[in-house]
Amino acid sequence: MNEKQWTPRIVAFFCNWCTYTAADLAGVSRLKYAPNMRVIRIMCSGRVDPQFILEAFAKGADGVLIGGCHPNDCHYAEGNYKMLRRFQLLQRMLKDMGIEEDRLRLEWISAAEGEKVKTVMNDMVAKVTAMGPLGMPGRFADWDKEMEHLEAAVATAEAGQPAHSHSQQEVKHA
Amino acid sequence: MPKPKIGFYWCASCGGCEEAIVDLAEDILGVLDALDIVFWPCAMDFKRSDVDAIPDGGIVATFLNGAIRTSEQEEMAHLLRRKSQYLIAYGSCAHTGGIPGLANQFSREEIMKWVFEDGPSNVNEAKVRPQTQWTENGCEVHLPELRHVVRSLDQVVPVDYYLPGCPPTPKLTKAAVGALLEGRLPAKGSVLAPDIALCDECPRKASKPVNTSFTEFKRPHQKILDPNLCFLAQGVVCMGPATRGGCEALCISGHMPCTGCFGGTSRVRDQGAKILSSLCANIAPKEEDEIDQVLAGIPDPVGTFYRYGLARSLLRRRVDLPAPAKE
Amino acid sequence: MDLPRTIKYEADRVAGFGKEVMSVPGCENLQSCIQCGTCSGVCPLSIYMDYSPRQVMALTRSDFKNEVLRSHTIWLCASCYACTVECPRQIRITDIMYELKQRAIHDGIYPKKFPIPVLAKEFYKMAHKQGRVTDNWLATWMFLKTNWRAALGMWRLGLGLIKRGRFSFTYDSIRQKDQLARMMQTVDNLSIDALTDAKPKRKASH
Amino acid sequence: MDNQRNEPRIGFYVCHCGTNIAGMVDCPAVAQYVSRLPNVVLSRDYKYMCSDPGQELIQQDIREHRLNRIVVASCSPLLHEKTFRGATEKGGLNPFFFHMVNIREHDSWVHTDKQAATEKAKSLAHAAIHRVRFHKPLEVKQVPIHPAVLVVGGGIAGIHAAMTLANAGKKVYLVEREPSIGGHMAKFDKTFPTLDCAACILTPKMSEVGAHPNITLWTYSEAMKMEGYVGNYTVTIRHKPRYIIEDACVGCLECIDACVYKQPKFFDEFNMGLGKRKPVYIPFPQATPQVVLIDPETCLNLKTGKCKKTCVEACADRKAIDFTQKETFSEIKVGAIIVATGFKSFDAQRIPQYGYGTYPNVYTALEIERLVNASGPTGGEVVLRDGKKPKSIGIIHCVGSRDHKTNRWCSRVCCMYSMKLAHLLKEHTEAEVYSFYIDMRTPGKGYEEFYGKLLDEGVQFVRGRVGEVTDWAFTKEEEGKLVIRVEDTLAGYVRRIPVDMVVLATGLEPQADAQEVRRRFNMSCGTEGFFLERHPKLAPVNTFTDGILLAGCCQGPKDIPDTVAQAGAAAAEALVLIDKGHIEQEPNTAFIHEEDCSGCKSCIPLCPYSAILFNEETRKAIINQALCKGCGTCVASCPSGSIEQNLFDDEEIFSEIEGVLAYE
Amino acid sequence: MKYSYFPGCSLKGTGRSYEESLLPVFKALGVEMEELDDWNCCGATAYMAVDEVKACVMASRNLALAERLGHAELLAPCSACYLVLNKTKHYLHDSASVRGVVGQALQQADLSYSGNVPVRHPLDVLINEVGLDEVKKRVRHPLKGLKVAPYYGCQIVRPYATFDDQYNPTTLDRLVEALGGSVVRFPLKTRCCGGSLTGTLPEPGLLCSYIILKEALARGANVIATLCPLCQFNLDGYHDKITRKWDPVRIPTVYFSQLMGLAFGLSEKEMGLHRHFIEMPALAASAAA
Repeated sequence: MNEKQWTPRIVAFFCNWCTYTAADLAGVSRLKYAPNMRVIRIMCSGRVDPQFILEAFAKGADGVLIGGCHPNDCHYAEGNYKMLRRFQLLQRMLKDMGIEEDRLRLEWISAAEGEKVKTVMNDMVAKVTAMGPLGMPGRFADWDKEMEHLEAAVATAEAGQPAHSHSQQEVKHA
Repeated sequence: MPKPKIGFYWCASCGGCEEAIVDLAEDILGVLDALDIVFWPCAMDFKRSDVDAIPDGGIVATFLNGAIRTSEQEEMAHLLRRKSQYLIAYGSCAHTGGIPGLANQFSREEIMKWVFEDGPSNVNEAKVRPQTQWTENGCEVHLPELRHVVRSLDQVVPVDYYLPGCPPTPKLTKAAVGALLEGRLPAKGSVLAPDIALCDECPRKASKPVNTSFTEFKRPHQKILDPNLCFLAQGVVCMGPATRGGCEALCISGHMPCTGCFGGTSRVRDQGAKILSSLCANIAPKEEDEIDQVLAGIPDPVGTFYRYGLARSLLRRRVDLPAPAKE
Repeated sequence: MDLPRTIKYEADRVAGFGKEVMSVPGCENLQSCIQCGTCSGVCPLSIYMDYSPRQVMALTRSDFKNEVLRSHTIWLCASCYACTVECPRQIRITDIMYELKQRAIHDGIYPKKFPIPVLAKEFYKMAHKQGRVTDNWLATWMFLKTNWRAALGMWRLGLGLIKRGRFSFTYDSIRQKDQLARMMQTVDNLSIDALTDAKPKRKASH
Repeated sequence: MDNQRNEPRIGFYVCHCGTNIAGMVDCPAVAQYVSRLPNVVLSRDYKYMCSDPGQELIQQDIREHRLNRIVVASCSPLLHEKTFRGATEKGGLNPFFFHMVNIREHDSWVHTDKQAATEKAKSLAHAAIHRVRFHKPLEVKQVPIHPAVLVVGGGIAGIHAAMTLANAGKKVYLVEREPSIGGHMAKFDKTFPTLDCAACILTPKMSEVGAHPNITLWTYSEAMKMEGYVGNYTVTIRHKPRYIIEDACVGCLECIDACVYKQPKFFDEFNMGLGKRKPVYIPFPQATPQVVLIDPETCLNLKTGKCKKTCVEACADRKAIDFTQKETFSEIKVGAIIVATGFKSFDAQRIPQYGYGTYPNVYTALEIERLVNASGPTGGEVVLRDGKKPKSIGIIHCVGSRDHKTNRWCSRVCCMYSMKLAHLLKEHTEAEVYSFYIDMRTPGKGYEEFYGKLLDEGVQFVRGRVGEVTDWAFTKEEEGKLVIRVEDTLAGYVRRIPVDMVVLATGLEPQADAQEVRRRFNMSCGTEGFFLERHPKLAPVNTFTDGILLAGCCQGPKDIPDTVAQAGAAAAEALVLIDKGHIEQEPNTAFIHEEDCSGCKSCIPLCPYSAILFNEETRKAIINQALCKGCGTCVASCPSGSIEQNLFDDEEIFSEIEGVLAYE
Repeated sequence: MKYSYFPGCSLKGTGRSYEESLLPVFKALGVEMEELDDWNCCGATAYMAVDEVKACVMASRNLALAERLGHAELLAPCSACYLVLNKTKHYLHDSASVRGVVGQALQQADLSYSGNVPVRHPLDVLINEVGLDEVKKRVRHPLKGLKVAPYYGCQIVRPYATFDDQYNPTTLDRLVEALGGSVVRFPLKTRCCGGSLTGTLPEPGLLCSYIILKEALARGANVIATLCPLCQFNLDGYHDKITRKWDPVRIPTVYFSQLMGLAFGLSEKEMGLHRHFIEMPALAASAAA
């Protein structure tokens, strides 16, 4: 994508039974909303592993949205509560790590609430747009620039030597 | 046939890992029988020039402990990488950043300011800070530069094996050396410890109820704890379920909950996220306020869940800290 | 005998008028009007209107700007909000009437001697200048501007008011007239851009 | 098939869906983009992937290009995932090597910027390409089905569904919460457009249900709790006490005559309060079962314990009356459930400007149904509450329909039933009848013809939604009348029309407890509160929970022909399920690698189906595959990452995350 | 209880008997009302027809003055003022750009408005804060035998009905009953009186008033109670014209506050009743009884 104008990338995890269906309904109803959301379908919001959220941020998401069934309406009884509890601590932890609260959002959207999908998507895109890019891959790269000098020196020293080519998988996150 | 050469080196660490090697006790003699230690600055009088003199790949294995925090450590990591056939990240700091990695919650400036100016034990009215370079009596003196970001060893150079732990136990160290000598090494990149969580070998395993259903979390000093009951059953955060075993549950036996120094299993990308997920899912209440009340018992989730693993976690560092160039 | 033609040609429409009105906040719902006539059915004044409120909605939506702005309907609206409250499509009809009134005054399309827009303008002027409105004087000015004979017809009421101490002989006004003037000046000075999502067009016109 | 275990060879297809997708997404550009991604062997765009040639294309490509992974970017997987899995299987691959990308409902239909929409389609496709590499071959599980069916609700929908199933030889439980089956239809006088007598067509069906050997009919009962899963539901039924032993009552009604209350004096629910009943009563003459019941709220004996119990005397040896009855519960096992709980008539008091509840001569349509009914409280004579015959009547359409302040939807039957009532009222009273409508909706067989007939009969149709009904008079002739103020939008005048009687054509809305019932049967409700069908066109009687089917107005307003048709369809769907003998379960279950599990037990309490057990011997957790429903909560919560989930494994989701964030 | 008080232009002009009765009655009930210093025209109906944004600015100046005065809530007895102030609050809440313009204009006057001053009608406060029990306690001369047609007019219940039902409001009914009067069922209680039309286009305006007066008489009322200065003026000031056009419809229209004052034992003069065109002959007798 050319860097003409930054728009946020938001990863959404929608449960199969309520929110994903609601997003389908929004489509069938031809509601229009911002194109920044990328929905990943899971069976239940209880499946959302906090690792997914961190991974999404680390891989370049500017926001993460989780959509589940309303309390007491979970297709699997209580998966949404499990997510709610994780969400509450995770949001606090992310704040301690310098990630604004609004970048992680949990919404209960029932299969009937196509309109709410639209509202939430638009609202979240507006909020994240206002916050600007999180740009983790870029930050990782910036942090690691302090090693460039030495790496260059090592590369020169090793020129022609096959022993170890120091391509550093871990370092190059981007 | 000359004995295979091995080296030991320390970077940003407390020295505990060096102790751990000494803790091999008389077994170290066996090591010395089989191996030739060519570099161990902590214990013997080796100089860098000694290492420079060794041909590339001339050392069979280097056990490097400590996180990478300074330019010197970074340089040594590169040097030892080049000189060694196997580079082994020894201990939590080299493995996942360890305790020094917690500094990734602060910028270098904040750390400098605290350490040299604001810390309560400081007397430094002139606010002098260490310089990387100055001239004294006509001599130019250099000090390594403190990097902005704390890194695990594999974030700087490729690592062949990891020995986890703060510090690794003698048993694991011995086993690793043994494997090395006998050429029974697993796939590169492996962690040389069991790939199963600590609960498996925990002496209190049987006392864990099926349903913990947390209604509160307490820190160990806030409660008189039953020495035979699973910590989680007592509402105390124990990283055991999310932490690789192999430590023989030493802390548990010492009546302290696991703090996670062995890191997560190979199936986990972020140990902290995983334990958070497991603990939170098992909280009893359903109302947001009540959930928050329970969670208030974990006042510092980063410090609790990433005590040893922050540098190597998915987020690595507090993200709103400035990049080195901008600081 | 001259028979007026009632056919409408496309040229009679002012393209974009309906869209413009419907883009004003509060007027958007007009798009979803189903022409059920509830507004006319509840309007206490619809019996005097040349176009019923429902027709005004239809005309507006179809860009018949001149017909709408010339209609008596918008000026007969007494702002009782019955239509707004009853509309099954939640169209804020009263607010649309206000919007149309403003456009009529702005474009100068209304019956010149029709007293209601004159009252509105006089009211506006007086409130603007004095900060307050003295109703009996307002009425007096209005009658003089539109139909001085009607003013004569009102003498009895005026006299009654005077007798009962309800007639103010002086203009009431606020102390800080300059402050109010400054505020209004600020509004006038603000660029049109500042109002895009609210009042897309005009600055004040008088 | 070694083909499947080798390096992934991915085939990618992007569907135009006519212009549905191609109108907003540059499909060739997406195909072009994907063709450059790793492991992609073939990337195509095609007009209609779900068509036969589209599916054929996939099969052919699998064979010709040795593809072992298939990705289709088209509509929602909830719509066509099964279709494409089928095509993949026919091509010789395990169907679970397929993955679907939703670029219609989630993309082309909801965006307006073609470039952004295309961008989004690319990244979603990218994610699928990443993910499908990790797919594994999976087996579909088969579970046996319990062959009985529960039908909830005994209106015309429930009756028809139950009869259809019972006639097919299936065991049916029909549960109705009122004392008799029959529902709303039993209250109607005639049905439109044929003007058939409602009782004449319904009553025989009701008795058939009552007598059918395959049907267990439980009236005055409610399905309270449902557990289990498709094919194996366990339902708890609550039976309210009627204070009558059903088997002993012969329906002679002698107890009613014998009641200490000589005259009926209590609100008669069946007649909308226009008639009266005694504490011991039968709801209406044709009630099924023909069993009386006693209302504890009004029965002297049940209220005070002091009564001569003349009813017991009258019942004599039959001994059917039992004042000690308590509510009881039964538990049944069924394979499928048909929910046919019907609708509620809109409460006209919610529109106060029409004066229902204020002016006695304002009636609801349902009241008029009883009033014109020969077996109704007045014996079919249409009189006002003061006994006078109305000379003019106004029927107001869309009361509680097409109104954003109450119910937004069109109730679909009001135009027709209003015309039916107009006809009947005119027939009974010869009054002038006005009908006030917004739009006349007569889309049905013989319906428009019926409208024509009413026009010929001289009913005054006024196009306009009534503003208000009031009793203040402006002219002499308005005095003492109800005045309807309306704009006659066709004539272009506001009119005031004085009438003697006003009839409000109230709309249809969800039952008051629809939300509760929805939870009970694990269904969803649409925005308006009716139960949500799985797909409005392709699965109109299915819900999102397999084995739970819908019939009648609980799914949305419909007339009797449509209700019966839908009930038949629901019965057919139930038959399809049951007759197959087993169901196939999505293999998205979770499982634990024994060697990885540390036995920390964190996962065990999280499973809503108690599918995770702790093996005391190995001291590790195991998941019972038969019980697992695949929510994945345990997977997300396993602190050592030792639980995997088929179709939604960590690696698959991680790669999807990476894919959606990949910039071109 | 202390409130800010926004009288509006009418209560200082043709509607001054409203203020004359309202102030002493509320004082008797222990409700203090502090008039906004240098308040301006609310920006009402006619003004809105010319420029809605400026109308908002006018109204906002008053809201800002109220916020500065510091009492929690603002009382607006005139229905038009009540509506416009509330409408402005809605606009400010809904539209960021209107908020922006108003904010800049207020800045010119060193004023600011945060949106936190509720605008309430005295009747609302009377029923929901003071309570009818308090009112009843102060009744010295119950309005026995007085048949009152409660007339709310339009703008108090529409479109921002907050304290009463918009179709069938009952607060005024309950107040009249608390004062000892009897209420006639009045289906026109929220119908428009003709508003400002009466002064400009007499025919439609007068017809509106006529219908209300006629129906009140038909329902057996001997007085109409109202709560809006414009309604009072329309229903009181045009009897001669209405009589000339249709039939005689002589019935007095008074403010609820005046009825309260009379019931509390204050004199007709104190209540400003002498300012009305149609006097209440029956009232004195019934009140004395």
